[in-house]
Amino acid sequence: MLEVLRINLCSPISLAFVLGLFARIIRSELSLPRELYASLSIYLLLALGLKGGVELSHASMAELAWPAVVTLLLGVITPCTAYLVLRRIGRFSIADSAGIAAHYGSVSAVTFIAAQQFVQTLGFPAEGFMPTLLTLLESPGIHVALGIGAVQTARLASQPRADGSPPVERRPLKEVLHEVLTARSMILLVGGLACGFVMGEKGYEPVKPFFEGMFKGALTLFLLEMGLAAGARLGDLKSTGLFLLAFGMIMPILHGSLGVFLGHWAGLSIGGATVLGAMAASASYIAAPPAVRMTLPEANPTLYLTAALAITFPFNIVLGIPIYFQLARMLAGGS
Amino acid sequence: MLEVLRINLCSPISLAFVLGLFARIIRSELSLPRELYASLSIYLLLALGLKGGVELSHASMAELAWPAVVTLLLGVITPCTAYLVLRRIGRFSIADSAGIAAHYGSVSAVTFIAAQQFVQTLGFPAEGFMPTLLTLLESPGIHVALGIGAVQTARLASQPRADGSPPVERRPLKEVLHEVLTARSMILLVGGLACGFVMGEKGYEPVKPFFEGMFKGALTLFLLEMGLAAGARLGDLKSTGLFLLAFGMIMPILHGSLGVFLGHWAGLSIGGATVLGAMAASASYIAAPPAVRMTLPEANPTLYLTAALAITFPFNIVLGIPIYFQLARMLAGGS
Amino acid sequence: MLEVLRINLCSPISLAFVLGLFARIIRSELSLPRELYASLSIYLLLALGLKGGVELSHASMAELAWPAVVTLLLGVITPCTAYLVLRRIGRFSIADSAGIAAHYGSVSAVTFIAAQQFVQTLGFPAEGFMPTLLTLLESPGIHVALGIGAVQTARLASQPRADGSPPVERRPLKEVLHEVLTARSMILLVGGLACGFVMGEKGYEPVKPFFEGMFKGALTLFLLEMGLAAGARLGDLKSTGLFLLAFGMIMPILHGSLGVFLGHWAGLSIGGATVLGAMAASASYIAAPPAVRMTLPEANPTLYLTAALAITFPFNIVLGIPIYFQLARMLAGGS
Amino acid sequence: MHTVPLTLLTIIGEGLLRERLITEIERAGAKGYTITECSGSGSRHRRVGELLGENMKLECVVSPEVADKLLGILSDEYFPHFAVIAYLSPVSVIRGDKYV
Amino acid sequence: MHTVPLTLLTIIGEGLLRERLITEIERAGAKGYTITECSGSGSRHRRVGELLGENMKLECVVSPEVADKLLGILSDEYFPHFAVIAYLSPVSVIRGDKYV
Amino acid sequence: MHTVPLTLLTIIGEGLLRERLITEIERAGAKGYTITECSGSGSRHRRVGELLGENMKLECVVSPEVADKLLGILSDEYFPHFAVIAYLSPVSVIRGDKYV
Ligand SMILES: Nc1ncnc2c1ncn2[C@@H]1O[C@H](COP(=O)(O)O)[C@@H](O)[C@H]1O
Ligand SMILES: Nc1ncnc2c1ncn2[C@@H]1O[C@H](COP(=O)(O)O)[C@@H](O)[C@H]1O
Ligand SMILES: Nc1ncnc2c1ncn2[C@@H]1O[C@H](COP(=O)(O)O)[C@@H](O)[C@H]1O
Ligand code: NA
Ligand code: NA
Ligand code: NA
Repeated sequence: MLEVLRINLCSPISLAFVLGLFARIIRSELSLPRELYASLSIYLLLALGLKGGVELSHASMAELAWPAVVTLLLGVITPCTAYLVLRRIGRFSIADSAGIAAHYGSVSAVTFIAAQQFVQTLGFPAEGFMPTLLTLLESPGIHVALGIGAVQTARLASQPRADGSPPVERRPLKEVLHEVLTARSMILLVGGLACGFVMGEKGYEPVKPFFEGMFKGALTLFLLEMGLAAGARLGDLKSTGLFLLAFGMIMPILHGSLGVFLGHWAGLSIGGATVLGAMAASASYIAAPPAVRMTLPEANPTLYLTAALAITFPFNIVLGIPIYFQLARMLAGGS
Repeated sequence: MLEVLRINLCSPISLAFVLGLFARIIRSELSLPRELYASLSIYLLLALGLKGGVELSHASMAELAWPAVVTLLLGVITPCTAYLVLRRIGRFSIADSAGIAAHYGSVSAVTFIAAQQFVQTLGFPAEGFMPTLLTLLESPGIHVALGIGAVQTARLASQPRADGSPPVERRPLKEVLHEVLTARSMILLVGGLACGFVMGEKGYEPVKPFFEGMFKGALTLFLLEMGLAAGARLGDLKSTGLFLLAFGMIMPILHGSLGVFLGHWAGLSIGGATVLGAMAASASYIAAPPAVRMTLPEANPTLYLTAALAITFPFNIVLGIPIYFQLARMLAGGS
Repeated sequence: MLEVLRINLCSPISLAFVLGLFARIIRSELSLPRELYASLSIYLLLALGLKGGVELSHASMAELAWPAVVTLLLGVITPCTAYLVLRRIGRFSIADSAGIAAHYGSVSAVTFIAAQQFVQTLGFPAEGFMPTLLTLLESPGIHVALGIGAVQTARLASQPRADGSPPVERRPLKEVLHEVLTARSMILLVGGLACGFVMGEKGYEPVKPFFEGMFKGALTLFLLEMGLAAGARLGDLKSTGLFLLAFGMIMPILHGSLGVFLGHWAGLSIGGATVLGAMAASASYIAAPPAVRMTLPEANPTLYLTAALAITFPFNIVLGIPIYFQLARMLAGGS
Repeated sequence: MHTVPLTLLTIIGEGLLRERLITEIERAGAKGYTITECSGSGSRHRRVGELLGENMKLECVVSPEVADKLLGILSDEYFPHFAVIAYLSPVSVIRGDKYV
Repeated sequence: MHTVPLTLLTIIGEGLLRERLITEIERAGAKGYTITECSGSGSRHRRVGELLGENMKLECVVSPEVADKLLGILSDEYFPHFAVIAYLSPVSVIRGDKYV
Repeated sequence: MHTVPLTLLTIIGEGLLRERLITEIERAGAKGYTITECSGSGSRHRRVGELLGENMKLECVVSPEVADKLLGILSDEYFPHFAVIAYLSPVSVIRGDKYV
């Protein structure tokens, strides 16, 4: 375990994240241009999709079936457990509980990628169809949690305005669904999958140096920015309290273990189960925040952003992924 | 032919374009940062120029002479045919006819690159000096068309202002010429050609992984943006009418065939004739629009942008290039 | 020497710089997006640091000791010589002299990289720990010069405001020190060094295609932008006068020779001594300008920016580096 | 030149509200608008963070009535939950009918 | 502080007009200007599209006379063909001689 | 809507001054501010060049007293050495207590 941890800590990905954190802590003016951040994320998602699509063209539907089922299951369970823990134990408001739960029900693409790179480095590559599972897990959790929030507050009915004109309604879930399904990350991932599937190994060849050769380097640069963003939120940890800190580290372990178990049970390899665990454990900070902000404006953004970005994300990158890997290896009867 | 079409449709380039189109049609919020678009276009043009320059250093002037002559000829003929068709058959106003003709007289660098990649994939690489022809074809067509527009409207004389101060004159053609010749795309292409020529194979070596290895991947990303841009104009197709739709697909076939014939006659290989055809068939959407907007402000931008970007560009990428290739192969006595 | 010069002039780096200059001279609208510039500089500095760090993990502290000492020495000497020459011979004001001297006391990372690439191309690679020296030379010169300026003007005491509230004080040197030490370039370089050191050859492997394979190409693009920036300042040469023009070319030769001598004396290889010379000869245009602007607002930015960017930078790239190389070769007993 | 007095309504707030605010102002009768990206700080700091876009400034030239109506809507539905401010300033335009 | 009343002229329109509008305002007597990138929508949609840069906002502090002259020029030569709007607002500056 | 008259202070100048100007306005009593990137040209051209960021526009809605105090500070400490201009314009806000 220690050796695995050391390897993980000395990877360019972890180091770049730590460098970003460190730069914010010493209050350096370093920042990546917003457009570089956006460009890198477009590149990473598209590359992920393409590669996944090419590999998907080798996979049989039978292999994919059970993993897909357990993934969807995770998308329903994890927002509920998160909501219950936050509301009952943490005593957060309905809106805040639902808002945070939406983040933990969804998935962080960068955590996914980091897990994939991690198991590959150790010689346990995950199944080629994992990006397909990623797309399956992205949106259900958000909707389950927002649904809980909406039902609980039962404030969906909105009064007409003073001047008689109808109000711009509280965002109907349908609209939110459209938004999440057509979101940048979805289009790039699912679109990339489809394109990769159609072009196949042969068509992929000429663009491979760009989409595969550069991948890890680009990811390193991206993690630097993630470190900067997480570092900027460190200060908020004080105001968000100890409970959220604990929640942001214990919840991932629970969700991650569940993911590894279900993945193992569904027939995934050690690498695959690890990655599924990391997905379940991760909290979205790209897709979930705007959906929550628009649908549950009463939820406090500081809470969910700090939890997802400054606690759970680094926890998974540094400690979580090696833990899920050990678990997957134990289940598979390894050391 | 069908096989050629299939290969073309399953290339990363076409698929990325279709993905972009699709994203706009389902109203996804996906968009590439403007700066990424600009950066990619700078990269592609410079890479194109450098590579062309390196290869030009192997070419003899004799080989280049006739192709250059027919290219300039195309630059004079195509804006005239386009203008006549638009004005006489399409009954467009003088300004609109000249404006659109300027676009079809010039050339689309991305169509050029796509054609080059296409013939290379099929094993019929075009001549190394093709980028030189690209630079020759870029500007004459714009000036011929704007000249026609200026002469026809004969409004070049401008009245003094009410307060007696001289008006900021209608842009003199000279100024437009300076602008087109010093435009970003010109500098990068011609400058790249010159640099590549001077540095030669040896100097090019260390930067080859960047400028050549990444080329097709970067092009794929670029085509995604082109798809998004074209998709945003699809809605305008209704207002621009059926004539323009037909014009945007038939004109390229005519100009493209002419280009292939002249190219073949001038001694170009199958690949070279195909690429020259694609150049003649293509319509500019980078260099021409600002020149037309400033010199012929009465021309309606919706017309020329929709024709160039939403009709002719995808037509060439998907159908046109394979057609020109078949034609070139037939002329050369192939299947 | 002529051959060395020819090789240097025909390198992609020099040619891209000249292309940028040329584009500005013919008043082309070409410009790189500000974000591309920023992204490239982040990439280059981080890549430089990482590579240096990986190589540093092979170096012994003993090797590093003397070169580090002479580097720090250069950081103290060069701003003083520059100040004296400017104030005594050039008759510049105290603020202007100190401001310009701060630039010549610091170092230009791009000149450093260009020198490194140059000696490598010629088969005389510099020591792996050179980036460490770069970080050592970056800030002392700025502080020495600003210190001279502060002491000389002795205006550090500031009067209270009319309304009694304390004034926002003249920036204390401590604050400037923090700023320079936590500046983007410092964090990326030093942070990259540390990360590279920790990850070692093994961890570096997967990101090497990105950080090393793309390096020279990215540098070429960057030099294009530097050419554009320098070109934009050419017009200012008239107003800054002949003295500054001479200063911007003679000072580098003096500082460069000193750097080569000290480097040779400290045991550096031909390549290493050349690079150290280029560092001493170069003038900062990234770290120094904001520090000077905020601490010595009376100094005229046109003077120091034009000298550093439009005179010394191109001088070093085109002529200086080959000169320092010849000198280093002579000292080492070569031809 | 003959100018007409109108009102410039400036709304500054979280970039996320972009589409929603455009819908609001168009429904209220604005004939056009201009949007600029910006950043800033105010008395509340509830917003969706740095990875997700900063503030935007939405400006529209409208009649005083439309401006007043919009201020009401903003005050009722946006100020309580979102990071938004708004203010009016007097402007003079030519061809005032373009804006009302 | 002693302030001087002047006029702020704001011109919003297609980014392509940048150079031309700068020439216009300088010829009319403006001593400086500030340009911001923006996007927007109005009553006409004639412009050179998304690949080519969006709107820009040009602001200049000028004397009322210069502002009036510029409104006239814009109204005669730009409004007919280009996507442009312009408006004036009252501002107070210190050291007013910098602007006239 | 019931609105309160306040003052909008606009400061345009070298981007480098960002942090310093924010400190100034907060110390003078401004409760918020908005910053936009911009470019421009004026009567002096002393600035740190194109590689280092352009101008910024800092806007804050404040009471007339705070605006006046800030104009004084700008005039004494910034105008002599830096490329900066500033002007005031009248605005109306709702819930005026947010700004004072
Ligand atoms: N007094 C002010 N002057 C100018 N802009 C302000 C002011 N207060 C708030 N803002 C802007 O409005 C946004 C939202 O304000 P708030 O809701 O107070 O956080 C801030 O991020 C600023 O961009
Ligand atoms: N009422 C308005 N308020 C603010 N900006 C406007 C308004 N109308 C038009 N604009 C801006 O002016 C540009 C050109 O307007 P138009 O010529 O009407 O298309 C638009 O793209 C907007 O940025
Ligand atoms: N008359 C003006 N109108 C609008 N902006 C101005 C004006 N004069 C100067 N500026 C802006 O203020 C900055 C600094 O002005 P200056 O100190 O005169 O160079 C310029 O870069 C412009 O952005
Ligand atoms: Na999750
Ligand atoms: Na053409
Ligand atoms: Na130096």
